[in-house]
Amino acid sequence: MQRIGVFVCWCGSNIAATVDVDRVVEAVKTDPNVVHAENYQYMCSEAGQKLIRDAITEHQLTGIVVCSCSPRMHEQTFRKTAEAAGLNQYMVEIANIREQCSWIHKDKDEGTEKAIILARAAIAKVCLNAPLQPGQSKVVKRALIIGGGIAGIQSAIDIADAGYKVDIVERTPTIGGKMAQLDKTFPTLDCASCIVTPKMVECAQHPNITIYAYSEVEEVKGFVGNFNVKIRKKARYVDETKCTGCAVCTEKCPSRKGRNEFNCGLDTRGAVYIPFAQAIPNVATIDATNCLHFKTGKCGICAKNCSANAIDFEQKDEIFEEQYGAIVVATGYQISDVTKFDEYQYTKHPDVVTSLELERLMNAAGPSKGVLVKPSDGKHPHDIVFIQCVGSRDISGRGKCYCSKICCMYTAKHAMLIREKYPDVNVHVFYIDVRTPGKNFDEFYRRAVEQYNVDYIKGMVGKVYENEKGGLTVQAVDLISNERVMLDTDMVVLAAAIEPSDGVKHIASMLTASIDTNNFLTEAHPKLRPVESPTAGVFLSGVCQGPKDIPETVSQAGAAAVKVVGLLAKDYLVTNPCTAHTDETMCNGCSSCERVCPYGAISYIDKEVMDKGVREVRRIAQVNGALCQGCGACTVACPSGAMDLKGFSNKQIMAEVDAICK
Amino acid sequence: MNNEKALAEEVVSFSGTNPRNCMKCGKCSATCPTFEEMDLHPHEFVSYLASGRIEKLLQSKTIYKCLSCFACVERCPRGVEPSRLIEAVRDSVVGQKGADYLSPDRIPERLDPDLPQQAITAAFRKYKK
Amino acid sequence: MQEITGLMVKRAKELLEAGEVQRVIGWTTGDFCYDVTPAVFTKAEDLEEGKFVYNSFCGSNLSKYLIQTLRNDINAVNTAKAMAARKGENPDDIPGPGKTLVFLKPCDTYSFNQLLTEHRIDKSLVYVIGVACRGMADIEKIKLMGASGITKVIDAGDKLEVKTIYGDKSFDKKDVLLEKCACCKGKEHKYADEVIDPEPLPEGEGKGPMDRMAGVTMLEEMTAEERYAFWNDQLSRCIKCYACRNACPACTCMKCVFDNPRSGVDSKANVTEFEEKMYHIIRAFHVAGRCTDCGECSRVCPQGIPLHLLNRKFIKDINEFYGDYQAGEAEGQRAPLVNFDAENDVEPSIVNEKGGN
Amino acid sequence: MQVNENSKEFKPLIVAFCCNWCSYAGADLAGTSRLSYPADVKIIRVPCSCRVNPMFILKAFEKGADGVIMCGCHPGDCHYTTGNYYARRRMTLLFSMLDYLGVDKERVRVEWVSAAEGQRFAMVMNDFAKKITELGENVKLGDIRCKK
Amino acid sequence: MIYSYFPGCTLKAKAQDLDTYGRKAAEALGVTLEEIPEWQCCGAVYQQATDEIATKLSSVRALNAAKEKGQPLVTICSACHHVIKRVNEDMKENEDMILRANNYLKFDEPYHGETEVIHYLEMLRDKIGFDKIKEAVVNPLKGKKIAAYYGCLLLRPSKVMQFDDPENPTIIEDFIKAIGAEPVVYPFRNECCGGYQTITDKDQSDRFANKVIDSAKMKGAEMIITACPLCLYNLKQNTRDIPVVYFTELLAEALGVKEQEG
Repeated sequence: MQRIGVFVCWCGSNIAATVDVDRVVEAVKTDPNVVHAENYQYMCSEAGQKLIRDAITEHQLTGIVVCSCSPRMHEQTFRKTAEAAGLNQYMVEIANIREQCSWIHKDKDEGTEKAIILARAAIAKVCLNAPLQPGQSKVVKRALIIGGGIAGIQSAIDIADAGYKVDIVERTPTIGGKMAQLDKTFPTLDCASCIVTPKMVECAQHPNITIYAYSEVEEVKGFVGNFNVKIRKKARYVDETKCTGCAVCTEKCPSRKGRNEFNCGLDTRGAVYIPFAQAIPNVATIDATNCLHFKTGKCGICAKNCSANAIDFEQKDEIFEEQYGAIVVATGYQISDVTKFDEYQYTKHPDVVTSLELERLMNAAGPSKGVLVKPSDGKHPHDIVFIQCVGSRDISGRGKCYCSKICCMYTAKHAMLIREKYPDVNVHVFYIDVRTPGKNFDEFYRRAVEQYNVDYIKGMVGKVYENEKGGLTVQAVDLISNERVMLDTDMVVLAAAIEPSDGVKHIASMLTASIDTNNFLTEAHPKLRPVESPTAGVFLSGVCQGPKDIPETVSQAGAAAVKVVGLLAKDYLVTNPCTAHTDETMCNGCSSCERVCPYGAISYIDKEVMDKGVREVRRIAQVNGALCQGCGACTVACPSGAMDLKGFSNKQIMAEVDAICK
Repeated sequence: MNNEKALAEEVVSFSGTNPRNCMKCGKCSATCPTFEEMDLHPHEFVSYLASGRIEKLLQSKTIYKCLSCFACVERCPRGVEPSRLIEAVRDSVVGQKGADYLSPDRIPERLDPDLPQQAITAAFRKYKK
Repeated sequence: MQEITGLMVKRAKELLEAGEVQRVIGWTTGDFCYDVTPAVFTKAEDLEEGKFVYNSFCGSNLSKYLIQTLRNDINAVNTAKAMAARKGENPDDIPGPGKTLVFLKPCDTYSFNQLLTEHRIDKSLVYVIGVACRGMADIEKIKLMGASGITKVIDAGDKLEVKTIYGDKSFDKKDVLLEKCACCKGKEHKYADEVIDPEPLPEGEGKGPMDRMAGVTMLEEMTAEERYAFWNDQLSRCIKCYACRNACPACTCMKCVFDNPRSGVDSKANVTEFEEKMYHIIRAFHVAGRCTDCGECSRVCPQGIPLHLLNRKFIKDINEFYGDYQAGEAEGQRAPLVNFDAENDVEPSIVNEKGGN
Repeated sequence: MQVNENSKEFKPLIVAFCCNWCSYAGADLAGTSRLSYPADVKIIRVPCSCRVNPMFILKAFEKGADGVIMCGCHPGDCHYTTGNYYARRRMTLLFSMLDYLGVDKERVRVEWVSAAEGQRFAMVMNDFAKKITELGENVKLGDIRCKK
Repeated sequence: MIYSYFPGCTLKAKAQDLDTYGRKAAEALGVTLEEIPEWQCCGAVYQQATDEIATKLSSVRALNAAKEKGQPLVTICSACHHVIKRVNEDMKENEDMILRANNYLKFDEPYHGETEVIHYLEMLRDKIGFDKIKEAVVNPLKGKKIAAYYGCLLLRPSKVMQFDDPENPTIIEDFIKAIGAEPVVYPFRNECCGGYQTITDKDQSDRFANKVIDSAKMKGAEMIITACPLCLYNLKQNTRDIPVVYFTELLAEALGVKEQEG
């Protein structure tokens, strides 16, 4: 006979507004096995938890049901509460009466009735719960960082400094990411390269950090503390160990048609190239699609000119495996596709550029050596128009529903830098809202307006078109004066929305980490666990989780690193005791369960079994608790029902079905 | 609820679109080819109707100036479709007043031998119920 | 038939006398000549004709019978060893169970393979003699066709000569075949240490005359209401005697869920209409992908419920959805329900799309 | 396009088995986003769609459920890599068998709902509840004698 | 290939060229256009109000006629295409409209938007293929710089029309290339010509038309082609030095069937 306590949470008015919590308590109070029931405003608060602890002691409860928010939110909290009161933590069940009841129903009667049924299902289940003891699994003391931008770099350095091995896997030929492409950073206007390249060097030189650039994660298996990852090192056709980064080959290469990704395609590069002078690793890469050798079988000029003998046309992709205890996703962002907004003529006119392209145009290491010129004719512009929110805050289907967060600030930065360097250039910014929360951010934006006379006009631009003079005309409305604005300009800069990198979906699915509708990785809790993925052992760093600027990215990277270090510092992890187990008297040894187990957790032994007074040797399935993840595939494959799952047993689930269908 | 608000809500409801999705970026007006011909502009139509005001819109000559070119519909980042709202206001005016904007006896003087039929049909459809 | 029976007895005697096998599993008759049941013979003299039979009523599948026989033998040896140890004797002096000879018809060998795959039989303890079969007769059909008071049935090639107390009758064998024989999968043994077949058929011949899916297709073409009525009518006759389960070579669980009070589905008698269905759905589902279509379930059902129509539905679906699959075709196959094809598997909604009525 | 007058009063009983990682999270997201669906839907959390034994579904019907829906991660996205592939086969065969027995095949359904698809979850549940309401009370599968 | 064909009132009167050449060219390309019997006006303007149904019924009739024949419905006039396509979309999705229209029209079998509505240009692109047209051309219009004028109705709203990228369409340019000429891309090709104001405010529509023409000329166009009778009229009214013609006329010319007896 169980002694069950039921605790109904109001969650302030979140639950109590739609569910009559008193009625729930009254209804379940007299149910069989229930010896105590009460409600409270916030069960998850310390006071609420104390209520539970006290009740456990006072009523000698053998199990508790908390009717509250989703178990994905607070199951852990209440398990700890139970543990503190001396109750096995697995004698706790949650009835989800918030997300799956009060928040989706309006009618109070209906909500209350459903809450009672959900509570009863949880009671039925908890009556069949058994105390479980978690096991242990070893932690591999090595972390994997996917993505070598500033987020990945910072996480790597912080983890490495704490004394753990870290591998960075970066898919482009160099680490550095978007930050290496930037000219200056807001709001301090310090040079981006000057702060990111030393960090890149630090990564390269750190004894605990290994950089796998031009590499991609191929496959992820395993679980927290013990991930088994396959990494593909793509063929560079250059021997990294020999290349000195002298760049002679890049100058001699006769093919000049490669799109220079680092300069956003504003100029071209050779088929053999080093993305930029400070690249890490500072080695050349051959882009086979443009290389004459790969196209025609001839050429080979790079090889002839390489004094280090590093060119290797025969190189092949290489796949290797490594074990990790934790994985940090730092895959960053990319500029969203602005070609869908061709009312701004991006695909038609070279002088319509994105902000990142402008960044390269203004960068001293960029295609124009830092001199601001029009891409069409290389001439000095006199008027520049910035258009904000291109593709952001857009629910029409063409863009992204979210605010990209960084555009207001970088546009103010661009406007200010241009006005400072070229006072003759008129700068106009068309905005919907100027959003500048952040330390010294609004002051920065105001400086652009007040000190640098940047012309901020409220109103989205309707259309940009080429005019008779070969320049561009911007058609808009000044919403403050309610007048038509027709501005002739030389350049138009689009503040394009940012979006998670291509490929992140694939990575998320390999990691079984969840992503939202915009492909941003989901955090385990939006407020309390913002740098963790709901998948144990996977952490989030930088824009892959949501738009953020450099300081925020660096903070999050550090936070993710701390979480990783916290994990790696443990020698063993407590494993989920909700694993499969077999009833020896019923097992037929038929191997069905073994075939469906994705973890290879089931093996067979010949064992002497006492059944109905007969002693006989049988082939019996055995579950390795450390490997079993508790999916339950085996339980259904088993025809005799010998295989069952702790915490989600056949009887428990059927009891829930019964309670719901009563 | 006062009459104006009730009428505004009615007009919004048969327009088939929701002006409250508007984030006030003004792109509808920015993109409108007839902006200069209008006394009240597309973004004002959206804004007025979103706040339950319609009197001024009923008097506006904008309802006869809108070309139904759907540029605002296409480019609105919020899917508001301002042209639907303008048309809905026009429908309610044309319906109420017995449509005096275009009268058939004024047609012949404007008739050009090459004018396609659709222009005449369309004009009547739009301005005279 | 007489000829082959003689060959079988001769070979069994040889093996028994040579000590190659310790026992023989075959068939014997009961009170009536058509009342044939599996039997174990341990002495050569017991194999005298009359006791050991192989006639047109040997439909039962001995592979299932084999499991329990093997278990009993092993347990007996273990018990003897334990006794010896208790008496202070050397348990290793107790001889092992030795081999068991089993006669398997071609269709029985599918079940045998399936049991090997599922580790239910230790191959090293069995000697399999495959015996030729030209189809087994259904006594119920013979009785339905007017024969009562049967005293003797004589195999005569394609005919069955039936002697009754009211006179003699003759039947075409093909008219009185068991359902499973009418749609026989073929005359080839899928597993055998040796085969006894005095008059082998040419390769590929001997398959049953009927399309085994005809019954399923006919039901599929009915409206849902008609199907519902059909099955209600059929399954309401079920007395839950479990004969179907007990005869089924795929139902070899140590403890069946229907006998297990902890499974949540056990019961002795059908209390509700739905329990009848539930039992049969679960029974068929548990053997889905493992059922070799040996037809034992229907053969043994005292109420004559066409249970094979449930199993064949699963077989047909599996073949259609996941490609042709024959359980027991070979040892070590991966059954369809413990397998998947990530790219090509159909979605469950196909059931709605298929446009059944 | 006739609306069944009786169906308005009929409140179906719907059991939804949701996998912990995708669909249950999707249900939570529907809740967080305040996307409503009928209270007739009651969710049972299972670790993975492959934990759903056909017996559970039959049991639910026996006890009087009018509809049973199983939700899991989209094929290819299973938290346990392959669970939903097995579930897919099991459910396909089970549903086909129910249809074969002449039972309303619309009473059972499988939907793949990811953790991000709160909206889809609500949509699916609304749609399913609507369908079950249209079908009315489950007579063929339910235990008639146990019904109140 | 046999398609149902909805010409519309203007093509039977002031825009006969659009129709005649379209038919000739189709024939030359092996396509049979079967005019829907007893078709009625498409409605001329698509009424956006959700409670509006009367003006949409004639389109539903045409759509149902094509459905009964089991053929896609081809249109040429931009206005007809716009109206019919949008009504068809309503008949797929708008429950209220589906119910009311079917209740009123009482077809043998209710209409649920089954008919595929395609514009003549889409037929060229998707059903025949521009490559095939290129092969069929006997009279390539070599070196001719032609500006495509799309106007509004074919492109917008793109979610419904699904005709081409509304801001950067290419279908007519591809068509121009297929008949051997050189397309001129200019900024105002998808801006409104002001057509609907022709009757009520001629000054305004003239101003708009001139913007389009100037923009095309700026980019070196020698000719403007369009699919819309109203656009054609409006542009023609405002230009003397640059020809404005229907695209079907050029197609017929390129296929060598322009002068053929219809």
